[in-house]
Amino acid sequence: MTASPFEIEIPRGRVIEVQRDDTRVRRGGGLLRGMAVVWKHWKESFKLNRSYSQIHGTFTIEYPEERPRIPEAYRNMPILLYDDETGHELCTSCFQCERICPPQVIHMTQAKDPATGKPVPAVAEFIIEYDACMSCGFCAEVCPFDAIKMDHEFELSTDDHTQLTVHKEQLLRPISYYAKIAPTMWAEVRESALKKLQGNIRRRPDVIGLAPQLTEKIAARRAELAAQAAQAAAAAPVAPAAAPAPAEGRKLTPEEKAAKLAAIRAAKAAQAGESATPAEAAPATPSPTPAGEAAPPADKAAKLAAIRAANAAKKAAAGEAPATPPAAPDASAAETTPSAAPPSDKAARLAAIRAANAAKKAAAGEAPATPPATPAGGTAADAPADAPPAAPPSDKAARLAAIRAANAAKKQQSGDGS
Amino acid sequence: MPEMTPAELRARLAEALPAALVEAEPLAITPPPAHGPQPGLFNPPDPVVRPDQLVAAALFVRDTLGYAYLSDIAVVDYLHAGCFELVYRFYHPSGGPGIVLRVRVPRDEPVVPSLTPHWPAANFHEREAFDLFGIEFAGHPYLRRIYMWDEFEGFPMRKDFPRQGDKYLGGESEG
Amino acid sequence: MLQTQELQVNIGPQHPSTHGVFRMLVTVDGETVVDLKPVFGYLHRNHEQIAEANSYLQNMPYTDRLDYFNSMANNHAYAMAVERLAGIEVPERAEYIRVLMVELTRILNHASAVGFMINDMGAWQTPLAFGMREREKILDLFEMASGARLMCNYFRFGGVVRDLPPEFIPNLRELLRALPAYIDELERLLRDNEILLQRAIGIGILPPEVALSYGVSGPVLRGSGIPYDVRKAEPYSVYDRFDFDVPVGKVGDVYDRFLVRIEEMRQSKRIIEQVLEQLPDAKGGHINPKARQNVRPPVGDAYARIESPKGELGFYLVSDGSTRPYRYKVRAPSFINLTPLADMCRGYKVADIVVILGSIDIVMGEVDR
Amino acid sequence: MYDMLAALINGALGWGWPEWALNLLSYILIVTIVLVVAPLQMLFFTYYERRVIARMQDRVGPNRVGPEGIWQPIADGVKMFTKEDIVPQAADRIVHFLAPCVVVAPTVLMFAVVPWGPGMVPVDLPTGLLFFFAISSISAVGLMMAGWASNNKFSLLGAMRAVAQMVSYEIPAVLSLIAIVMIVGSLSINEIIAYQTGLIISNRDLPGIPDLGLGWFVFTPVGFVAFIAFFIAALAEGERTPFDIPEADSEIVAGYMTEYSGMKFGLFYLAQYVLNFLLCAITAIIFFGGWQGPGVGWLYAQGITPDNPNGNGLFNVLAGVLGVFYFLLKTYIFFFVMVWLRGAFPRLRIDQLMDFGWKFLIPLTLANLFSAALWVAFTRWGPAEGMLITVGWSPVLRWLAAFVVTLAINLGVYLWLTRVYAASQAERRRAELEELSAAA
Repeated sequence: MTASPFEIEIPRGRVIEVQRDDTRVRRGGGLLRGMAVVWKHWKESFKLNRSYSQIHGTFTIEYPEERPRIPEAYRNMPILLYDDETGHELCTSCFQCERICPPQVIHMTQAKDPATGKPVPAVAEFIIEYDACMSCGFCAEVCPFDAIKMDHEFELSTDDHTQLTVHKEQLLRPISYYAKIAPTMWAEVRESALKKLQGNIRRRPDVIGLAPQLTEKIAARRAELAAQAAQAAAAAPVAPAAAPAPAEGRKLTPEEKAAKLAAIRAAKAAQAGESATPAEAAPATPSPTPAGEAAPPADKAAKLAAIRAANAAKKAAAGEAPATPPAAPDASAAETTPSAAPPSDKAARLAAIRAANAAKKAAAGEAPATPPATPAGGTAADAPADAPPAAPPSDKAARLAAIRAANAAKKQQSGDGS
Repeated sequence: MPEMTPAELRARLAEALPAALVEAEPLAITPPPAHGPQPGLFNPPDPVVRPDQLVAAALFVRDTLGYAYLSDIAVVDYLHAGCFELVYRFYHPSGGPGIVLRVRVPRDEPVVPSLTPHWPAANFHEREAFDLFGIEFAGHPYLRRIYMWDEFEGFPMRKDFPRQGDKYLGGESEG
Repeated sequence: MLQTQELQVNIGPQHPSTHGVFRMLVTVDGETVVDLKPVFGYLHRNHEQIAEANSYLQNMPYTDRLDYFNSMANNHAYAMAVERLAGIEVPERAEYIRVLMVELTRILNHASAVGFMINDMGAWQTPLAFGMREREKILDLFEMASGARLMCNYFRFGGVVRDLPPEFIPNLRELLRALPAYIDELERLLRDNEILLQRAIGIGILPPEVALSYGVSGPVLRGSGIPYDVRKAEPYSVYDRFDFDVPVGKVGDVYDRFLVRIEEMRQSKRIIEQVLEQLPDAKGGHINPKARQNVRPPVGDAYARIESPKGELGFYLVSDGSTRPYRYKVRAPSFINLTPLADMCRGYKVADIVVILGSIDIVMGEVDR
Repeated sequence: MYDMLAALINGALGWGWPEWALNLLSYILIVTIVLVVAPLQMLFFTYYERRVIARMQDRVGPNRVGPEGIWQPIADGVKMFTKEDIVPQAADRIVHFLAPCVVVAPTVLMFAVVPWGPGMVPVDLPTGLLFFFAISSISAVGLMMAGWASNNKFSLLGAMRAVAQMVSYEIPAVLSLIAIVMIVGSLSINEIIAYQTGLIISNRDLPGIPDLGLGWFVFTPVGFVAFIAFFIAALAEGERTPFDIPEADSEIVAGYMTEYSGMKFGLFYLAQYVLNFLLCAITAIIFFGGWQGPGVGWLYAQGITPDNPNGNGLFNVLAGVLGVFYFLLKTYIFFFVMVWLRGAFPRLRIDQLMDFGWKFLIPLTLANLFSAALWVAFTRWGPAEGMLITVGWSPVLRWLAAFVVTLAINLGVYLWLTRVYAASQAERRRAELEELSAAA
């Protein structure tokens, strides 16, 4: 055979020629050696072989009875997560996964707040075409809210093709399920996911954004809470444990105890219906369930709003850490976006302007059924606590509140200017 | 490990085959956007050879420079610039980075001399180019479609090929 | 003289041993092959057109489906091409993890390629079953790391999607203990097997200069005696830090290619051991944090090639500054390795065609794109 | 078998049966036994093969249908019955229908001469062996009919190859058996089995050997070479790997069976496995003493035998059971070897197969004939037949001389032949390359 026409020197290695030795006369030795190998395999195959270092022994897995071990990173089809404490879905329909999905199989529509028609950080309709999805895992990677994760369930065969266009109801899984199948991956993202969830929950009115299967349960729970609160209001102030969360019998963390207290007090205040004294309306509980009052009449909500505004301004002045924002109970009518983080200077100026024209409007005596829309809660940016124009309570009190809000904002602005 | 930069290659080609090289002006790949930043022009350093001198240049590369391994013929359809660019990539059997020859042919009559008689390797590359881009290779022994069935009309990879379905895919109603 | 009439025989597209939907129109004179015309296109889905409609990151899962035996190798080539285009550099540990994964696919690919070829010769799946067992172990490792056995989608621009899970390295060390035993056993079973020698020696001969002019690459080229390996000829990634040999055949027949593939499995094992020694610790980071995944490279073009188990796999990308590649071309080794098939089969028996095709080791996903 | 059955029937029912009724009844009994045993063996063999080959490949094999997959063959059978039986339109309907019958009938017919136990042979033909091989070549005609009737280019090509293979491997098979027949001196299978008594060395050669039923032919050099040659030829005859050219040919997918489906395909399948069983059985009979084994001869001597009419019947039954056990054990071991080969070897090309058959096996068996003749000359011939060298030698010395001479000859021929054969193969390959490069 002609010598290799190119003299090639290989860095860090040699060119080795495979020994063919095909000139040696073979007399059946190779055949017997091959049979010896197969015999050894036959003899050994009566033992099971599950280890990687063994090359003999039966390695088949009797599938239905004996399941292969699924590693944690395994990804099959995407699923949506909802928090089983609060029943809220993590997904805020930010459309990132729909944009990145290579075969474009994810289709979703953003939820609208029924009353105001404004988009809400929750998803109304979420469809994944499981038959075209190739489980590439991009949606799970790009989701900023860790709302969509890859499942480990692979027995998805069905004879009805329409089942493969999976709607939100079948996609939702509790966080506990995902924490069970992918513990370390969930542990990494747990804090940020839940924090973002809390942020989003506050922006979701009433039952929007609840996991559908939980909606009736939570609505029933709330009705029950309202009934209890109303019935117990006349009794001792400390209402029975109106545990905000549907999870009964859970040891209450201090934060929740305060929340329960506030809920009771707010219920009592609303129920008593006294004039809008700047009573200390404790900040609503962080949990989303409104403080027990049924749909309040317009003026009561307005009074509440005024109280809250004053308090928010006070809070802003105190520069309290944003960890537990004073989320006003999402009274169905007034939509307020209380300030969470200390307003940056720009936000403070905005607050001052708004307070001024709120006072103007209040002076004009116009009964704004719906206060001017505050900046849509869509972006998670925290709008400064604007003083919602009070309904026409005595205009003096409203002007008072507005002015106080304005100078509080200015003090705040000078405070953190340094 | 022989090493040859595009400039060096351009120089060797210039003095060996003066007529072969073409002074190629940089290409604007996509029409300039209405507003926003203007994307730069595409100006590859590799020598651009005139189509009819391609075979001579290729043989020069193989025999004198020793780059006998034709690895790839890529065709790029510059719709806006109105030309096809064929990128021939050669490697030296004893290693080292490869060298690139480029040929630009106008889009309306894309005829390039075929390398298959000298390099059987070019056979499938050129048939694929013909099938997907419609480039005629003069002198190719068996120039027919390689992927599509022979009666298929149109060249799928051209930029002006209708993406939303054509007469086979239920696009327009006729055909 | 006895006048014989030539017969047109169709082998494929549905055929037990054409490794996918591939048809060969063979004109046969009695027993010997007179002419052979390969027919492709049964699996053509215009992969390159899809790629031009996707963004750079969205193409990554599609490259898994090119050569569905070595999805990690395809990812590696594509990731390198985009990194070269957009100027993203890759941290040390990511480079080592990439080399580790590609070498594992090489072992997996050669184990099943040898199995399929012997299976075409008629050995009733026994060598294939042994090869598949090793392949299953490697696929389990891929599943631990990337999340999927076959469609790994594990590489990102600037590194890999996730670092190696804690149980990966121990399992890999255990597998490395089984590999030499498997390779030696495969050699004992097949190397001197008289029947295999008769079916393989002197069949499908490809002389070196013909191989070079046909532009074949990988084990087919090295089987013909030319020691050209992209990992040695143009070292990319961190291959210049490992020493391994390049096995080369003498005659260039089916037997040589078979022996070259078995030897390459040993070399890959050597590389993996060296990777495990030099693997930087997790602090080095498995991905370049600054690399944004929705890449918008500047105008220009880039070509990156790797030594995939089937040969030289190259990606040519032209960017027009947008997030979508303007032109995306794949230089598929299986597609080009089929060029000399007609010459290799001419004059041999019909039963040899399938063996020669098995020795070239093609995958239709890559051939038809 | 006939006389035993006749005595049994007479004894059981006690009336004076007329001769013809006895005859008819016993033969009906024999035929039903054979017709039940053949398919049963086939069903067991398909299951046995799939389990063994699975074990060789580190898997488990069918274990779902019934405990450990025992009913799997039944399931296959039912599938074969229920599958639609398609007959190609252009096929010659009658021949297409008859072909499976012509293939299956002779295969089952071969059971007639196979002795299962001492005295238990359906028909004790004096020329049993000749009958066995004559009948087996009829099925080749059936293959040809199947190939031709399917009117399909591939099945015709496949049929021709299958017939060529079976015919060309009949010769080494028969030649290797002639060597044994020369030593035994008779074509009757019972006679061959009876010859193989004694321990390692048959007591027919050396009278002094205690009769333990282990004097098999395979321990003699002549017998050993004949066994290897016959087993390889049997592989080709039964289309087993490495000679399963027609069954899984690369370009003729299923050879002559291409156009068959449903129960006709099932019949070909049945014929193939029954033929394999019979070939393993005949190998066991001729080279490993069939039902011979320690204890069978002694038990049979006590029972009712032609030369000891008033023996106790129970011993007959015992001897029969032990004989059948030994016989089936040996046959299953041989089928295990067949499956073992199937798991370990690739397939030979059709021309290599022919080459191997004609240029290696036949010369080997011819040389074996020569050494068989020498064996007989040394052990049995006296001065009358012209053997003057061994005059006055004791039988042990004569046996030893025979053993040494035949061993030398066989070993020498084997080594020489492999070298010549390898040289001829290399020469052939070189010529092919030359003609190839000339053509290119």
